[in-house]
Amino acid sequence: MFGAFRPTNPLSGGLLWKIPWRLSKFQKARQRKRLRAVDSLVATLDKALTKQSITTKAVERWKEEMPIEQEMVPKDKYTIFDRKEKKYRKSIRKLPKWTRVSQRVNPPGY
Amino acid sequence: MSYFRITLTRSGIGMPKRTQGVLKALGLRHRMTTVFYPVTPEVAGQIMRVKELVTVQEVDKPLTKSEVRAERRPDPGFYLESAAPRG
Amino acid sequence: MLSRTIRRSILDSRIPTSALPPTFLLPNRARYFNSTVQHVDAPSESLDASLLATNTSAEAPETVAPVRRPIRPKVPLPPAPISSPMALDASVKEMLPLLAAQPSHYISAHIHAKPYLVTAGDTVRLPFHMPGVVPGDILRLNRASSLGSRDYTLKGTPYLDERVFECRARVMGTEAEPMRTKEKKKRRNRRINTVKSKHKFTILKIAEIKINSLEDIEGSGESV
Amino acid sequence: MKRLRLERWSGQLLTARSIPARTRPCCLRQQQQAALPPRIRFSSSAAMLSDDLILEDGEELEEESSPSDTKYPSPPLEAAFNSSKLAALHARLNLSPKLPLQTMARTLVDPSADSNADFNNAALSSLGGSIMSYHVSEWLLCTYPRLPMTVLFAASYAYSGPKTLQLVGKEWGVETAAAPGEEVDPGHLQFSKLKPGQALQSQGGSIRPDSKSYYRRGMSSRVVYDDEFGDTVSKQAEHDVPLPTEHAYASFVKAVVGSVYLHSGSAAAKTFVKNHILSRYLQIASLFQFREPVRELSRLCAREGFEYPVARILSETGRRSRHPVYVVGIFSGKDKLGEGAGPSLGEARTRACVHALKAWYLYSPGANVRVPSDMEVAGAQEWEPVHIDMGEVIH
Amino acid sequence: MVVQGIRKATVGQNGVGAFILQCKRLDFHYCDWAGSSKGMNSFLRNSLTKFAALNPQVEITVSPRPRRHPVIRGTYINGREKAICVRNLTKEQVLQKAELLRDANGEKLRKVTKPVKSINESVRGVWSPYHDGGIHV
Repeated sequence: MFGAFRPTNPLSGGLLWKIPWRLSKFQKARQRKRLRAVDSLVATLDKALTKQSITTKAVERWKEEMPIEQEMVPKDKYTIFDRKEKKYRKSIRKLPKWTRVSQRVNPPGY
Repeated sequence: MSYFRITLTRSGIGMPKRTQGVLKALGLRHRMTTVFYPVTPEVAGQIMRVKELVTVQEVDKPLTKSEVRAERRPDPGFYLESAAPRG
Repeated sequence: MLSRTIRRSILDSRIPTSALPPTFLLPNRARYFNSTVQHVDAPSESLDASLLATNTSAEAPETVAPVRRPIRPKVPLPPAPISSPMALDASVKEMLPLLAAQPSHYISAHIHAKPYLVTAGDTVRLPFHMPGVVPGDILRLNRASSLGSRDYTLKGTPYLDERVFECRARVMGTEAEPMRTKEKKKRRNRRINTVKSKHKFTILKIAEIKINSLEDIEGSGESV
Repeated sequence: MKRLRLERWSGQLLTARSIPARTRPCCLRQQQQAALPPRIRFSSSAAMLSDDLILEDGEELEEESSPSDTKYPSPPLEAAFNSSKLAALHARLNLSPKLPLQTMARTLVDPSADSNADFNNAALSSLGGSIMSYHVSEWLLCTYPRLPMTVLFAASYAYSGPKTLQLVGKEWGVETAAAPGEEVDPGHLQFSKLKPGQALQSQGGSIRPDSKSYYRRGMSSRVVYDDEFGDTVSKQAEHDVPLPTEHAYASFVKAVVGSVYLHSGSAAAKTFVKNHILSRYLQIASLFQFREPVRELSRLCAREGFEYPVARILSETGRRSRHPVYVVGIFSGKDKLGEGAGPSLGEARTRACVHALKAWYLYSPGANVRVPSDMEVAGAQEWEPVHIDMGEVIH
Repeated sequence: MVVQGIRKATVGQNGVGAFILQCKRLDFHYCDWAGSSKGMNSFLRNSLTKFAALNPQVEITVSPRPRRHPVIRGTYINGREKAICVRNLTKEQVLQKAELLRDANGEKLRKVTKPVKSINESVRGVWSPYHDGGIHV
């Protein structure tokens, strides 16, 4: 009805705080932004270290195992594996401190 | 000899004690503090531990605290054109 | 008393004549009254040392005073005129005269990176007390992010070139806020600590917003 | 023309004439010589004159008159030196040191306080008044060339009329003295105040040749015969008639402008008027009062050769409700002259016409347009003629 | 009947053209006996002349007020007065209070929420429902 002005889902003001099961488009955008920030940080670290021709296990391991944001499937960006869910996936907001913790890989096939 | 310019952009409150320990070791006490460390594997590992909380740049020389503050101080935006006789 | 005179002499001796403020900054009307009002001492003393930019990196004073970092003047002094020629692109060249011809203008001047949307004749109460200014001083606001009139707006990235416009503000004085008291009390503790605060704020009056004509801008670009 | 030092000039005049010839019946006064200290001169001259002083009401002046007995209407010139109010006023207006404090004191003495022309501000205020009205009207004519004559009079009244000059005087921090007298601090504005209930005396006939009451004072005749506000100029203003406060303040402010001109030259007077009078805030558009805007607009379009203006409804809402709103535009051929909104069609059209007429009358080449007096500055650029308008519409 | 002009007065904008300091008079009251007036007395003896010379536009009067605390009273152009009791203050603090009174503008202190105060009309014009369509419901 309001055309372009679709309101985001507000936490209703009363005692019942309804939390939607999926992220809003703004939260998704910020999540992508954070993922890209971590990627660029790892890239600068790696560039600096290779300049000194030294390596670090942590950086190397991250580069092998973890995909960068562009390679990730949206499912992996916004949801994580949960054995108790119907489709074995739940929203990433259920992960404590999800904005300050990296969680990129999920069991394959789910 | 290049340096890492590490700035804490997200606070470590509520993070695990080990992560907060790394921040303490790096000297990043509160948000927007900037520290300079030479490029060594140890520092790189520490940064990888707190990679979600900090931003890193590679600079060639470290700046002192006052130089960092002078860098961040905005231009006042005015200057005294004509002064009245003053006390 | 003694320490103060020594410090005073150090300050005086270290001010090389070249660092004295340019003549136009000295009060232009030194008033010597022949009437009963006391004789006004020479203007150069009235600008005390703290106002001048004394970067003492060059020559260390004889008495080994720790070379402190240069004293930043309380009020910013006029910057050196920009020598790089003014690069005006076509749209600005075409629309700036139209903007200047319109009757009223506004400017979003940035003081300490805070924007103040003002027109000529407005009163601005800054949220801080500006040190080192006396009522009657004229300040030039040279950082503005946007300058516009009814139909046109000139936007700067992030700031406009200061040669395009001239914005002068007059320091009117300092005003205070009514006394605010904050009562601090913890539960189950009868002691109440009241904190009083009464901040002072500087008041400016925007005297003039002038948009330079194209010739002035180009002229000032090359000739400098 | 070397400007004579004012006090020396006035001093010489006084010594030449022992007693001022103009003595008025009701109170006989003598002017003491300004330069010499009154104390010494006073006693000898009083003795010499006391025998032939016969006051109107027959009271003989035999006993030796004590120094404080003879009353001067205005404070002596030395008082100007030790009056801190006057020095403060002088510094507050940022006047140049060339302007002596005696002139400052003189500008504060109104003719109604001291009728002696050497000690009141009549001369200075008439000089300053003409300078101020010149600069104001010049700026108004160049900034708004198409302003109708009546609105031009109203605008110059708004900028340099007595009401505004009273505000200016008050903003300078000048207070009025309760009554004129010798002991008054020279920093106060001295004039004889109207007693409550005292009728404003009519200032005698006007100097207009056709000053019969039934003649119509047309607009063009006002330009010739009346003052810069379009009011009639009174024939011979009585000096010491008590007058309203705003006239006293007005003549004081004009006198200051005159004294600035006298001592610092015309450029200083121009910047003084520009800083104190022309820097004030006035919405010129609020000075208009139209009687029949529709007819006036049509006559204007006819004169200018535009197509006949036609009113068209642009949008409307609530035609059947209690608060209809019609937005009417006035079109002359293709382009829209003005627009107005109103509760009825007629009123909307009238507002649109008013809007169109104001847009026409308030044409302005820009705020900082060059005025003729800019040419007095040495090395001024070539003068480009300013837009002169034919004048307002006559209908 | 041609257009008529309405007679009005203009509104002063102190500071746009000429600047008039709002404080026009400072009265310094002191007491020779009271100990609280020691700072004020030393101020009057030492630094008042310099203060007066630097602010010629302020009329300064000094008068004794025996058996009272010393006070500085400022009179302003808008007719209001501000008084500050300078009891037991040193001469530098008294000078600060005098400068505070000199810089003030005599208005009543009030909480100000927005930094910019203007009497000019809006430069880009105010939205009106009657023009360019208003709300499309």
